[in-house]
Amino acid sequence: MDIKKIKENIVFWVIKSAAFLNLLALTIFLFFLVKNGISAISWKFLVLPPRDMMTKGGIMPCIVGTLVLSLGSIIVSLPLGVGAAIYLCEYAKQGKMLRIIRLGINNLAGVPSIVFGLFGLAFFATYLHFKVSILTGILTLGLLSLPVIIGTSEEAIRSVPDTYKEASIALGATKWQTIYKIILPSAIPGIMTGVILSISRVAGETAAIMYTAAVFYSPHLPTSIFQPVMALPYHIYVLATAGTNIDKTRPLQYGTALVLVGLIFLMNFIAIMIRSKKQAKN
Amino acid sequence: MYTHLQQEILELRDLVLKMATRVKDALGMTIDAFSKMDANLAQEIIAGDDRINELEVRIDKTCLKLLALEAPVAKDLRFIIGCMRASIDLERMGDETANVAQATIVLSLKPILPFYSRLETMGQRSKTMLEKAIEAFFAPDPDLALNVCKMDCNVNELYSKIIKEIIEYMYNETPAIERSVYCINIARRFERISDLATNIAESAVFISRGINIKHYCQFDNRS
Amino acid sequence: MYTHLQQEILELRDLVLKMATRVKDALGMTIDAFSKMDANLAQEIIAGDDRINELEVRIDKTCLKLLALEAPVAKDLRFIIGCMRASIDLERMGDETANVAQATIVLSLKPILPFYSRLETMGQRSKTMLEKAIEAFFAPDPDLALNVCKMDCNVNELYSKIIKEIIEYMYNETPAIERSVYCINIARRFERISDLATNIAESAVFISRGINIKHYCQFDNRS
Amino acid sequence: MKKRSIQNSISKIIPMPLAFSPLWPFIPICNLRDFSLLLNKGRSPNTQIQGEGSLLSYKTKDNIIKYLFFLCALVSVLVLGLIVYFLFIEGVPIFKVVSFKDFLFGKYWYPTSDPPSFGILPLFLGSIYVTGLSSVFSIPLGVLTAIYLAEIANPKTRSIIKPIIELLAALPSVVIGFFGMVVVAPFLQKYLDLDTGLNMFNAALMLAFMSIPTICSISEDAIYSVPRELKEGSLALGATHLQTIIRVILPASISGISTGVILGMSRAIGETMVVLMVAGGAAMIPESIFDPVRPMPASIAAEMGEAPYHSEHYFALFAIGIVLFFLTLIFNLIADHISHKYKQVGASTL
Amino acid sequence: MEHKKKIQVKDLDFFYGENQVLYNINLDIPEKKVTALIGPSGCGKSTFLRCLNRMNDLIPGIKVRGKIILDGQDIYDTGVDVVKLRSKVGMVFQKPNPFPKSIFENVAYGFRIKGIKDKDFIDERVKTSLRMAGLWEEVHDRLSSSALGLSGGQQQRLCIARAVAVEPEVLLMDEPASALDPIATKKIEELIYELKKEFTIVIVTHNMQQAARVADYTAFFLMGKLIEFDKTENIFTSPRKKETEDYITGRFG
Amino acid sequence: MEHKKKIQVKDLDFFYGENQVLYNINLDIPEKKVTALIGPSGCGKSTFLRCLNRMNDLIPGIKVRGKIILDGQDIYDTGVDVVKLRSKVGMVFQKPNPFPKSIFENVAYGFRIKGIKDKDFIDERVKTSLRMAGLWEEVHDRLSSSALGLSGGQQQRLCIARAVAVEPEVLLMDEPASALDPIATKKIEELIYELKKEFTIVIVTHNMQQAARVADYTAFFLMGKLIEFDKTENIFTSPRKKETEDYITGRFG
Ligand SMILES: Nc1ncnc2c1ncn2[C@@H]1O[C@H](COP(=O)(O)OP(=O)(O)OP(=O)(O)O)[C@@H](O)[C@H]1O
Ligand SMILES: Nc1ncnc2c1ncn2[C@@H]1O[C@H](COP(=O)(O)OP(=O)(O)OP(=O)(O)O)[C@@H](O)[C@H]1O
Ligand SMILES: [Mg+2]
Ligand SMILES: [Mg+2]
Ligand SMILES: O=P([O-])([O-])[O-]
Repeated sequence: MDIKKIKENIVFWVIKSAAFLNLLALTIFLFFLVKNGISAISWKFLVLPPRDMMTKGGIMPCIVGTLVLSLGSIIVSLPLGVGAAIYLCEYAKQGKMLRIIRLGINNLAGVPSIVFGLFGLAFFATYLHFKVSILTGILTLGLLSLPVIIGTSEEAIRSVPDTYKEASIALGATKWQTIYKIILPSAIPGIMTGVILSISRVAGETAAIMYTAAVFYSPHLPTSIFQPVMALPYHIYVLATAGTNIDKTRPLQYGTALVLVGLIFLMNFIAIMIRSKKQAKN
Repeated sequence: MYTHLQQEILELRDLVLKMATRVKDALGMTIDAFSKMDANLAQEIIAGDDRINELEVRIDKTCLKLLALEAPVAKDLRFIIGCMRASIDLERMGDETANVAQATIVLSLKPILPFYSRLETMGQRSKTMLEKAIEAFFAPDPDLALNVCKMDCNVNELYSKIIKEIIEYMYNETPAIERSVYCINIARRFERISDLATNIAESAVFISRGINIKHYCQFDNRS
Repeated sequence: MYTHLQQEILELRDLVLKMATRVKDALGMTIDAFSKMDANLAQEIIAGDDRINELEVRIDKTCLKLLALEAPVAKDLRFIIGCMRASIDLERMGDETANVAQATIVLSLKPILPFYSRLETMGQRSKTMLEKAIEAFFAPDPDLALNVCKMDCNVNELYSKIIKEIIEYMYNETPAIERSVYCINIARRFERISDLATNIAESAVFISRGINIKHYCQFDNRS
Repeated sequence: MKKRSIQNSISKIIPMPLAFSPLWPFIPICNLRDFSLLLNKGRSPNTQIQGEGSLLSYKTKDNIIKYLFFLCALVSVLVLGLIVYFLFIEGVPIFKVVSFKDFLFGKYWYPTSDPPSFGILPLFLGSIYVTGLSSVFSIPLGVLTAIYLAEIANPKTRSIIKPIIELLAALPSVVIGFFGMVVVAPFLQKYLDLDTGLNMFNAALMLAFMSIPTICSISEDAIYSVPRELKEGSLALGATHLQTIIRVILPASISGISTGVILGMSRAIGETMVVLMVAGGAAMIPESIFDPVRPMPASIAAEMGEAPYHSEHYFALFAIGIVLFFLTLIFNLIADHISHKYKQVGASTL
Repeated sequence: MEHKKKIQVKDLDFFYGENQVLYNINLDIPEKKVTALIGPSGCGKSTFLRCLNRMNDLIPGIKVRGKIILDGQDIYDTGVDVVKLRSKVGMVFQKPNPFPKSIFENVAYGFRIKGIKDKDFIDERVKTSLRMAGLWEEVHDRLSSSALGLSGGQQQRLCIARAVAVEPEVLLMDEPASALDPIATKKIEELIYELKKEFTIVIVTHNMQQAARVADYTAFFLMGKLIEFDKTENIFTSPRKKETEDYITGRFG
Repeated sequence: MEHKKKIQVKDLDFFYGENQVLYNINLDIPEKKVTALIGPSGCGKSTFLRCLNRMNDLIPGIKVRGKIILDGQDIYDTGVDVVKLRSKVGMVFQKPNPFPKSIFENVAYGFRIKGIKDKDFIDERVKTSLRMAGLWEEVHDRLSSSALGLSGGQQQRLCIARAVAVEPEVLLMDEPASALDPIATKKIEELIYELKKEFTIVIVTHNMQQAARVADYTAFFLMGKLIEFDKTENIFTSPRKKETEDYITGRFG
């Protein structure tokens, strides 16, 4: 009997230390990031463009670029994603077509972002002659985030109980009235969560924009969507690996990383709030 | 909460009350008819028995329906069963009044005999018992009901005395033999009516306390 | 599927069967005691009535329990209600046999009267009716039950005749008046027993067909 | 249908995102308010169930709407097809230069030397090794943490840690790569006495750090969604908590856990920035876990900038993309298969 | 049948794909009475109920043969407007399913989808419907709070109010109380008792005692066939068919 | 009480955090009889039941006062081995919850966790337990197929077999048939009727008729208090307390 108990204690101790290890890693990570990054961040850092071969100045164009790219990608992916989710949940009938679509979505979700980058480069930039530009970046990132949007929207729509649907239909509503008046309103918090999560994923995405939208350095903001932009993640990569004076720009690197991480954490935090509010309601 | 079962039980109660009132009235009229030797009234009573029978059938049906459809328990169940029993007893009482009325018609053709007034008293007693039993049933009042049970002994005593008296009378007045036999029958009817009233009182105890005092005439035999 | 409700209904049935058998036996013994003017046997019958009463109480209790706990419907419900009614009737029959036995004890002290054999025949008739009624009840056989109801008329006729005969006899044999009155009572008892047997037959019809033939004596009055 | 309200009502009828959508020209026909008014005009309600010829029956409209949504759903398949198509268009020409077998099993990747050599075996193995090594860290840690969160931690702890783990999943890989480069690499170099801290081991650590959240949160969902009834059923039979976890809860959630593991690995294998920044970038078959490697995504990312348009090098990089694509495809198919075959079990619902 | 027939079902066969689940059902549903459908699980009660307002149409691959005549018109005629039919034949489901909207909006939903805008009218009707469902007293001071905050029993009564609001003539209920506790169930039963003054009600129930308590007529289904249809009283005191007797006395299966 | 007391509950108070849900419960549970707990939703029936095998221990922040004496020993004594207690006091839940294993393994689970290896012994006991649960006939030819393939009623009987296999002395059942259809329910009820020959059974049920049918004794709870405890027969024919009467006749609430 006691042996059972001891065994149980040992195993639980191991499990707990595994969890602890995770937290420890995260703590170390954040510790270094914040410790080294916080000093670089200032008002000027946020609102000025880089200067002197990017060794001085701020990261304003990068922030703007990242925001433009991620918001733009959502405009592409949201209608398509929600539409697809509605089709999958409400209209699709069991069969070959559905299987194919599902397979498509699932595998699209697994395509590495670098492959999306290659695709964007070959299709949008080259084949459609969009060049390396915001438009190319938005479309590439939009497609990249499409599966996420479809997935979360589908989940949100599915979590609307079937009985709502039946009730609405039984009251004499048409199918579209039911979707529009009952299903979508209930699903919106879920969809919003998905949207924010996908923005945050897109904002940190580097490989997909390297050869499609991001530019090494541009002192000015782009004036049309056919121009390339700077972006935070790419900026970090550039400063850390390809800059002229890697060690000298280290504080800038930390600062940029911290801004990016802060931005992403903020969005995730909002998403989590929305979700927990929704859960509390149920 | 006020349920439709309660509603239906109230309706059942009304039915039983109606039947009880009819029987009570019939008994009153019977005693009247007997005391006044009123053959017409007696005829009326006999005719009225059908309506009592009809009520019995209705009550039976209602009870069966309630038992089948509502799965009553506790007070409701006891009340329904009590009603079933009471309706049987009341129906029987109706029959007995009709019997007395029948005898009255025969007797009304001849002069009255000396013990008629005693018989009437007995009728009155049984009527009182019936009234009290009905009161106890609908209250429901177990103590009153127990009183009714105890009154039965009085009536039984009275009955024995009357019978003895009538038999003695028969020895002396041979021509009145047939009428005397009728009178014995009437006495017997009244005695039965008080027995049946006792039954109703027993049902009243059953309804209010859930105990069966048949054959015991006291409360405490709960197992 | 065989449910425990069925089990308990079988047990109830056994109880009623036992009671019916007791009553039947008591009636047989009563007729015996009467024909042989056997006071001892009569005494035994009176003593045995308690056990019948006790069975009635048990049956009542069982029925109440089944109604309260099992919410029976259809056949089961009808059977339980039928048993409740039958037990009341059987108990009453038990009382009637005890009454006859009581009268027998009184009569056994004096010589027999000429119409005793007629009375015995009447007793036999009512016994046959009871037997058939019980058979119909447990089969349940509605046709047989209807037969029993019809037999009641015969017994009633016989009863009227015997009463007339006894009264005539009384006019002539004044000393036998008291005994004659007892005999009238006995005839009355047997008549009642056949009435009660009819009731049991009616319950049999109720159990098997779910219809109430009280006051009609035919099947088709279903609303 | 009157013209006036069309523009106005779009925004009322159509959810905001759809109103912005490129599809909006199709949408006015679904203006249902006008439609239902038409349908009911001049009729007392509920007297007849017979439909009458309205301008456009709601059935037609429902059909059109359905069609639109179907097109949305088809986009994913279409894009996947396009991806394959363009990868092949741009990647296949390399096989005019080098045979498929040499490409896949060639041990030397010198795309810029003369003559160039396009053997991706070092890159391929680099990917496999680094992913394998990272799994050694990430699977036990991820799954154990999931067990901790779902079963052992008290609800309050769980409600704090679970979101943190999810936040971790959102960390951009470039930042992780940056961390590996500037913090972990010097540390390793110093304490393990290596030539460079940028090596396979470091990359594996960082990849593990990246994929643990994926593994953990999917596994945790699976474990947590094992019905309470099953757990209580086991405890009520006199099982200890550990026995319950091992014998009931893990078997019941194994499919979710495996899905999480595979998706985590798939994420690691396709990950670019981390390996690009910390793996060291040497295109050789590694001999020890402290050797630098150059996994496939890193090669693509690093060299695409230098490869002239439609050069052999350019084609070769796309060909690596093809390999990478199919590699992850296989992983995804496996995950898909598992999660379908072993559906989550629950208490029976009737 | 002594009462006016609201719905006449004639020779109804029903198939899910190749699988026939209703066989030649003939049944007249009386007006302003409660008709209960009972029978063992899977005997086709729900399917039958859902034929009455064509909710089955949502399921692909079904086939219907025979006639269901509502007020003289076959609801399976071509040209019948299903949407209109459903607002004439309302439905209440097993689990309470109020929309995640306010109490008021739940009841008003039927008017919203009809495009009715008249606020006074809607206010009035919402109030009447809540009254009818015996919910007005409990909710009149929080009409604009979420319907999900109500208890299960209240939610179910809200669903009844919602169905009643559009003034259907027939109300179909598929085990409306099976997800509720006994006290809430009792309330629903009492409510059904009240509602039959206004509506023709058809109710599926697993609970035989419930059928006994609320229904005027009872139909017993077995394996897709209608075995017996009679007054509830007769079914429960003296059914004509042995199958019915066995089922209601628990000897079945 | 005429029967031997298996469990004596003395002055039991129970708290979820600050929230008291059981007040001073005193109750003697008779051996080898079925005791039913009835009462309106939220009155603490389940909580009480779960006190009897300390399943409540799993919930953080609970507080228990008073004694529960099983065979002479207070189960809340320090030093009582909860794991052992639970194998002595088995439990069956509301929803059938077979493990996602084979039918055989489900029943054998209790032995596996005890570390019993003897194959013949296990085979034998599994068979007996399935027999006891009235399931042997239906499943003996597919013992190794998944338990999830069984129907709801069969699953619940499997759960009973599983609980019975480890030879507990007391069986706790929390609404064991509320998720089942009437026929499966009937079977479970008949099974309980059989099982009381061997076990002391305590059953929570929402369905008063069920309590009436299966239980020998019935306890009526109201707002955390034990109102009345008596033979079922007495409770349902002539309860002593007005609250009980009101509740069982449906006048409550
Ligand atoms: N959507 C469906 N597709 C195919 N078959 C179905 C479908 N719905 C029900 N069935 C089958 O039709 C038959 C009747 O089902 P139905 O739901 O009408 O039964 P029920 O009497 O309502 O049962 P329950 O009491 O369990 O609700 C069952 O055999 C069922 O398996
Ligand atoms: N885990 C818990 N934490 C806090 N309070 C609880 C918990 N479980 C139950 N309660 C509260 O304790 C009270 C009694 O609950 P319990 O589940 O015992 O009632 P019940 O009689 O079984 O009701 P039901 O019939 O609905 O199952 C309720 O008021 C409930 O809200
Ligand atoms: Mg008569
Ligand atoms: Mg007497
Ligand atoms: O006819 P009796 O009531 O006296 O038997």
